[in-house]
Amino acid sequence: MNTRIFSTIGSRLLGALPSLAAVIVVTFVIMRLLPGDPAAFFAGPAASAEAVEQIREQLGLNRSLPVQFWDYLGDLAQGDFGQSFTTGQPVAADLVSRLPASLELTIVALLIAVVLGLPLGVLSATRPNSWVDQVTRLVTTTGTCLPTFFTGLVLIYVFYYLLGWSPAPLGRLDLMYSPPPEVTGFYTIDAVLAGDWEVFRSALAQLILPAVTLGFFALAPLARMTRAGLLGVLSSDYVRTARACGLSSRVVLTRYALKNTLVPILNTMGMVFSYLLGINVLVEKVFAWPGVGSYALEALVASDYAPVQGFVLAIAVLYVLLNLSVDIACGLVDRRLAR
Amino acid sequence: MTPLLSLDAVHKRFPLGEKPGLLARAFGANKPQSMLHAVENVSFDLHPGESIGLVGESGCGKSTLVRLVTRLLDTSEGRILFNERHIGDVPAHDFARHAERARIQQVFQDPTDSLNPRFTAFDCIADPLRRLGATPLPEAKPMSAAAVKARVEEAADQVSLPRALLARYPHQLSGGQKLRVGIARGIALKPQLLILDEPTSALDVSVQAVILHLLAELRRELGLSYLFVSHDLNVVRLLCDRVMVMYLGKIVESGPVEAVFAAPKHPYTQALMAAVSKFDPDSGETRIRLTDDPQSPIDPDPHCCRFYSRCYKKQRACEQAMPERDGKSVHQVACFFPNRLDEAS
Amino acid sequence: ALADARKETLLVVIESGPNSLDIHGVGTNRPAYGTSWNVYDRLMTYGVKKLANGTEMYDYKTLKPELATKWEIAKDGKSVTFHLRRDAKFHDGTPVTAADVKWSFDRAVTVGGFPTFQMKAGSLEKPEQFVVVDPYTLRIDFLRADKLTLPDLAVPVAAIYNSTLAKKHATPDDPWAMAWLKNNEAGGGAYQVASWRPGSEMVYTRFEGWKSGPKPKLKRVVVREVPSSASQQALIERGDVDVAFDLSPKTVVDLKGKPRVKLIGTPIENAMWYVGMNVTKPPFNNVKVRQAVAYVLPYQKIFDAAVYGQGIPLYGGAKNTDWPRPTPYKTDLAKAKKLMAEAGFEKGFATTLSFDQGLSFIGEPVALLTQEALAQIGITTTINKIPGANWRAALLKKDMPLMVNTFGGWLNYPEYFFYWTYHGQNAVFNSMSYQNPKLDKLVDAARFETNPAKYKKDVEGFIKLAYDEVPRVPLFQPLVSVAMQPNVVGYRYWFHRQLDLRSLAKR
Amino acid sequence: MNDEKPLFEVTDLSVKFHTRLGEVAVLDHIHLNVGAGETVAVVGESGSGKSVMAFAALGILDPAGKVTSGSVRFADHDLLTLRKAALDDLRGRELAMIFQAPRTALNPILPVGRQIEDVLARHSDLSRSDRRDAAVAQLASVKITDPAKRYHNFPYELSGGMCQRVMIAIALACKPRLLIADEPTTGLDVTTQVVIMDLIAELAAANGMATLLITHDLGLASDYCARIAVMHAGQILESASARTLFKSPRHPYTARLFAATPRPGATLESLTSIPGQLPDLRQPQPPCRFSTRCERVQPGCTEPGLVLTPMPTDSAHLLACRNPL
Amino acid sequence: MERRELVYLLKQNPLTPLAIIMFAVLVFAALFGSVISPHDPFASNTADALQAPSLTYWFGTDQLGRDIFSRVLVGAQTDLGIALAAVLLAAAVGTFLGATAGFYGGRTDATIGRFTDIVMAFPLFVLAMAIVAALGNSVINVVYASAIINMPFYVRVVRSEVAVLRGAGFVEAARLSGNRNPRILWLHIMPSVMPPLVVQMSLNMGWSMLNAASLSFIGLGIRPPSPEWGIMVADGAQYIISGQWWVAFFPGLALTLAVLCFNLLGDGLRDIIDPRQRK
Ligand SMILES: Nc1ncnc2c1ncn2[C@@H]1O[C@H](COP(=O)(O)OP(=O)(O)OP(=O)(O)O)[C@@H](O)[C@H]1O
Ligand SMILES: Nc1ncnc2c1ncn2[C@@H]1O[C@H](COP(=O)(O)OP(=O)(O)OP(=O)(O)O)[C@@H](O)[C@H]1O
Ligand SMILES: [Mg+2]
Ligand SMILES: [Mg+2]
Repeated sequence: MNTRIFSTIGSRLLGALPSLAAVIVVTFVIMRLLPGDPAAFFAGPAASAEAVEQIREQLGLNRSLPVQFWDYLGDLAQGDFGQSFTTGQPVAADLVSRLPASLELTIVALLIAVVLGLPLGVLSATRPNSWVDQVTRLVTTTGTCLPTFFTGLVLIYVFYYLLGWSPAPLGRLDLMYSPPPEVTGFYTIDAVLAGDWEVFRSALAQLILPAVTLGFFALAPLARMTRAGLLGVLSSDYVRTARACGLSSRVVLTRYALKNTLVPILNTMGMVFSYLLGINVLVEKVFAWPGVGSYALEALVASDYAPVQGFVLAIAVLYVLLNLSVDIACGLVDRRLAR
Repeated sequence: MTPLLSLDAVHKRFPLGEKPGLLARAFGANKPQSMLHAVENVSFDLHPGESIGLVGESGCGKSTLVRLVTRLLDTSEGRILFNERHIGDVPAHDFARHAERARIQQVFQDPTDSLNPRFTAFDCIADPLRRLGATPLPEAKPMSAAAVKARVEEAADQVSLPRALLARYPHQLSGGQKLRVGIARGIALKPQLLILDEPTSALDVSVQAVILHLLAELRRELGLSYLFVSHDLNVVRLLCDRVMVMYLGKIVESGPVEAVFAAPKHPYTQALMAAVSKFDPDSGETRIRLTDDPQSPIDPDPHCCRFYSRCYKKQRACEQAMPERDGKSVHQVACFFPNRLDEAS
Repeated sequence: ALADARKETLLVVIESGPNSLDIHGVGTNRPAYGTSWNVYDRLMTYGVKKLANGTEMYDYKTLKPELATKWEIAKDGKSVTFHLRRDAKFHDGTPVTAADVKWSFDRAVTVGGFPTFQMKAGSLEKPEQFVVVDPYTLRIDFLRADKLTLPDLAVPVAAIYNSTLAKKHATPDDPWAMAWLKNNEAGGGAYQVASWRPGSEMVYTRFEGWKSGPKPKLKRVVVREVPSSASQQALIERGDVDVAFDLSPKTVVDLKGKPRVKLIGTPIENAMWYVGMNVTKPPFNNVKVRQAVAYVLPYQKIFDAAVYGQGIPLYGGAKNTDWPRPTPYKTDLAKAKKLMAEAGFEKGFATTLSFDQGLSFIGEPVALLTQEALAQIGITTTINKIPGANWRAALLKKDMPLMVNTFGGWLNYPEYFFYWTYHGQNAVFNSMSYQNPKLDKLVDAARFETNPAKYKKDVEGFIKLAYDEVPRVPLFQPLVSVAMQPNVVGYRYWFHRQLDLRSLAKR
Repeated sequence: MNDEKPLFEVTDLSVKFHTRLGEVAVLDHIHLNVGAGETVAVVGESGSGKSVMAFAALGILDPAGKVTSGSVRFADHDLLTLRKAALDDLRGRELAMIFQAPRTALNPILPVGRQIEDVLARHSDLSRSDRRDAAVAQLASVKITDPAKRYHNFPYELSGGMCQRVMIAIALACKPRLLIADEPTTGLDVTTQVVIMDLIAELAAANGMATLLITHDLGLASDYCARIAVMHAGQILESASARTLFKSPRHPYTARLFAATPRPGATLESLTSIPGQLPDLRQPQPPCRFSTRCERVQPGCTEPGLVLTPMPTDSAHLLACRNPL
Repeated sequence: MERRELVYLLKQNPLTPLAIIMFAVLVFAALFGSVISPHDPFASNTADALQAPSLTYWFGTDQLGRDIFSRVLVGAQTDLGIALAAVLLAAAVGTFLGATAGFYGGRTDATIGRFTDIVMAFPLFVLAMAIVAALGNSVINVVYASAIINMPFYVRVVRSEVAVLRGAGFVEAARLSGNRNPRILWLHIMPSVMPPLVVQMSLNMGWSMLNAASLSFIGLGIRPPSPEWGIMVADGAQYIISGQWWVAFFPGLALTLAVLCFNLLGDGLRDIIDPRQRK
């Protein structure tokens, strides 16, 4: 059993390699298509054409694309993602320091969406076509239709500027606090580990608005999938069997219905999570969140190859792991899928 | 008389699971691929005007055999002769344009599933005419629209489908009507061989009766040959001249309907017969019941009788050699102990 | 404790932060100048003057001691000798010596790129020019008489590095410890870098051993990056931060009249927003077309809508002889149409109007209004918004026919500005590729001219030429604006447009 | 049997469904009863409302369906008015049901043994380990080989016949007094069908259980049931002992149904069909829903007030026809 | 589908008629926006800059004094146009790939599956950003970017539908009728795939609009001065805190409503096409 799981995981990871390789190639090519000239950027505002050429040579940008690609692969193999021009740091270090920020935000957003979305979906599914259902549907659907950048701005305006309930949209911590000692990189968790409740409160307060912005966006897919899945399951033969056997409504709903809806819900969660990681860019921009999304955006605008390449690769790897864990979780729920 | 259709030692094996990938092969996973033996060593002749019934339990390979005959599937081994032409070696995807395509037609099991929901009844029946209507292929011009229309209406009349229904979509038709559309499509090209894969199993008895009459009549009028697949022995008896009993890919018994029904020889046939209701509340209990599960069709032991695990007369010999049908008599059975009915438990 | 800490801590928000701690590094960005300014010392610094509105600003006419207590120009006028402060120490406690100064200057003129270029502007080009006389005395030999030499030693690039420390991290491949100094400081300035998280935050603490000036008041300064100007505004308005630096004009307008916010806007010297026309791209090679453009631009609309009046207009006739100086042009559609007709372009033509996306807060409205106005004389334009790095590349390529852009020179001399923007050497900033030998001669002459009257004549000469031929149409002079809580004092405007933390205090 | 009250009694049951196309009167005043220990079959064509009747009785109708008249009595309980908790107490313990498609009627992600245990947990106070033993024993009782191992199997790991055995094991886990078997063998092979039917009959006999067998297979009904009710388009048209019904059907529909069924010994010529199709229930229906297909229809057939009444000659033979054979 | 069935469905789900009305308004605005807009959406009027909503300027004015109502109205064309073009392109290519993969299976399927996997392995929005950044800011490039990131979804939807239908009885019947593969795929199977495809397209319209607007928001959208809702929100973002909420609010609202319209429409279509989804 265990060896089978390991070999499954192993073969899945092996199977993802070609995709990752393609991601590396495609990103590399797209980045070289960018019209910007990193050498010009690097050379500074007043550089002469010769100076730019000189820099180009220093950076190895005058070599042919295949050679550059080969060099890049060589660096990658050594765990070197290159240097960011914009932050001036090694990309790997930047990613390590920024990825937890994005992940923390995304995970909290997903939690919010799950905590709200699943009950709403259940509510809808158990009262199909009632007004409760319609209102839920309208609200959750509206959630996906709100551009996150717009929601974020409106939330800041209302909750920070007008009401003053939430702290300034200034990233992960109030300016007065310094980050807790790094263990996981998640400030909330690290603060708890360090027993620093003030920092925890501040980190949490900072998280709420951006996470709600993202979470509201993720609400609809989850609520919808729960509703649709549950509706399907509730009208299934085995739920009817369970009812006919006199099992209590609670047991029927949880053990028979919800658990069977879990697989599509888990899949949706995986999809939503990866999608949120992608659109983090917008929320991070609005909330000055020092995550990988805004990092990649800035780098992209600056034609800064290395960070974008590193970011895309990191996310792609993350996706592979995410999909794998979703599949494993689904396999645990429904053994048919584990075969 | 030369047979219309003749199968000679036909096999069909499906590879199971994914082919081992390049990586797996590179790492030395050279376990041979599992094979599902769906049809094994099947030979029979079907004469013009004859109707053969094929019975057997679910998954025994009836549909696979049918699809081999209709050339929707390629055989793994063996020859299929139709009108003395070897059609078994034409790849399935090329058979659509084969000269014999129009001669072998089929009526499908599920009348709903086998009609395109986006086509009207007329289009469903007209489709084969438009594709294969003109003979001989490929030089001939396709049938004119008027000719198609005439033929469709004729076919509809032949299956007693009111012409008014031709404009309807399948979901606007009842089950029996859908089946008539399916039959009309099957006979539109005036085939020589019509294959019926459980045509009435999705219908109620009341509709089934009409269809059975219709089929019998069509056969008489058009001189068709039938290969009739069914799991209902009573129906086979009504419609067929000969019957073949299939078990896990093998024909275990074949013979004239009366002979087989009167004295089934293979233990499986016997169980099958015993399962048929006598429609008599007072009839006595002389029943043979199958115990245990069937063997797996995946990589079966080539030296063991396929029925071994469920057989009430099994002997050592059955485990050591595969019984085959003897080729001489009209009533053939693939069993080492066909006559020891007395040992029934 | 929190409240106490708050009193001695300054919270600053800026749009984006430094990407390096080393101003000599390749690709170092503007905010890094500010870091260098506060973390490193220079030999000299500029004086300070009070403006009419009571705010302070550096005085480019006077130089004051910083690490050097005094300096003297040799009799022959061919060198200058600096005497270093004897008690000065770097942050790690190492005393500052002339060797450190030489190492630093050698580094600046050798590593290439921006520092070398900047040193060159003051005719500081070769390591041999920097001579260690004794541990506390350094001589700089002049290559030529250049009045920019001394001022150039007070700009951020001339920072003094702790060479002992730096050399420890040097490698044969990297003799100047570029890699290490990028992420580590080796300075002796008033502030130390306590922590730096690139892209989000920099924390400075006061260097208690600083001797080069009056002890700074603030113990700790936190500089947070907040890209959204709206957030910046909200933060300062709600009192959550002490200083918001380099605000957008719109934010300034909105903060105006808010009781709890103090605003200071200082015109950026030697800088202007302009519409540039590439004279190598017909029909902009035709001076009449350029003049037509100059006459059709809706100056006042632009000034009102793009910067909300936050700046100094550079159109409609000069009122004094300062630099930058307004042009004689004002919006006059009839004249513009006439000029177009004279140039033979009654029907107009089509072209592309580019601007830097990074500066789109101002650039975009300017471009839109320009587009609208040009349409009146038949010039149809497609707007091309070019992202940051591509903008650099596009400027280098010099193939944009029409652009909205801004430029400012560090050293506040008109000939310095013209050298970079109009001179036939065709530097990047001469984005119009303008070439006129007559103008070149005047600029070159002014640069090394010592006679004030002659100098003045040269300056007037090239300004007139440039304004008559209008390859670039000046629009306005921008401001650098800072908003702070009323209790924050000591803000000083510097040519490098970064915050000088040393003078700031909280009351 | 005639004197005492039957164990299970459906009286005047009508069910309507709310559909996209309007109301559908699926059941029309159904009467049916099953005595203790008795085996009764309901036969009828597809869509005649057999399953709906069973679902209505057990309170597991689709939300779109509404009972519009009648009552369902089981022992001393009126199932239609019983509180949900009380009904849940009965279902699975006293009243059990087996469904048509065994594979889909089992929870796909729960080991089959656990599904039996769930029912035991609901209706008995056995301890955890006892429940487990009971579940294994239950699997053994439906003749599943190696029950302890099968306990852990998921439905997808079992064949259709085995799934049906598990269904039976679940239904009979608490030794109910009434078993409703809704087409328990459709979709199974004929050889498996008889094995399953034998098993049900055997267990019913052993437990003294009443059985209501719902099927469209007349042969099956005749082989296993003492009494048969014939249903057509939501109406019970005739009900009698199997023997009576086969020998002398009185309702034209019953007779037609027999004639249309291929039987051993029948010939193609003797096989006749029923004219017309099942009526479209969305349209208003005449009192006798067969009247539109019936060749013996007479003017009186369209008058209201048609009820299932005992034949004068045989009180166990009920008929709803104005012009019987 | 019968009429009363349709009426019943629309009554059951009151959001669908709402969506249909919104859709009509949207299409009307896109077609006639420039004709009916009360002001010239491009004309600046700095004297009236940043005016609050009033009778003259229903949605107020922006920094350059342009009428936001007119711009929102005309913006419908841009946003709708981009989304429609992107969706059509993605659907066309995605359908072709998905149908081929689903029908032929085997190596073709594996190859196409791998291709979509690769696209999906990217953070999609960032991929769109990169594409626009690489190809340049222009309407057509935004369309390409949107189409590329949408394509995998069509491939998947169509692939799975086709893979199911490939085994349907009517496909075998078509084969027996002498149809060869391409004909079976495109004439027999594809008509049945259209309904889910249309649903997907409707849902994707909304998504594409969001995408285009988001790209504009981060400055990688289409060029000014074309009125586009995302850019208008981005431009308006800086005014929210200073109290000029209308600059961002109305375009944002228009965007939200338009996306909502397509989502509800997609849902409604799904109800109508596939009654099993809702009971
Ligand atoms: N394409 C295929 N690939 C792999 N296995 C197949 C394929 N088609 C059929 N089989 C297997 O071949 C066996 C015979 O299937 P077939 O459909 O011929 O049975 P059948 O007798 O028609 O059954 P039924 O009565 O259920 O229609 C089954 O075990 C089936 O799973
Ligand atoms: N949920 C429902 N909504 C609408 N109509 C329904 C519903 N369930 C059943 N019906 C209708 O009720 C009628 C009787 O259905 P039922 O399932 O009881 O038939 P049956 O006799 O069990 O048929 P079968 O032999 O096919 O199982 C059918 O016409 C069916 O369409
Ligand atoms: Mg079959
Ligand atoms: Mg039923």
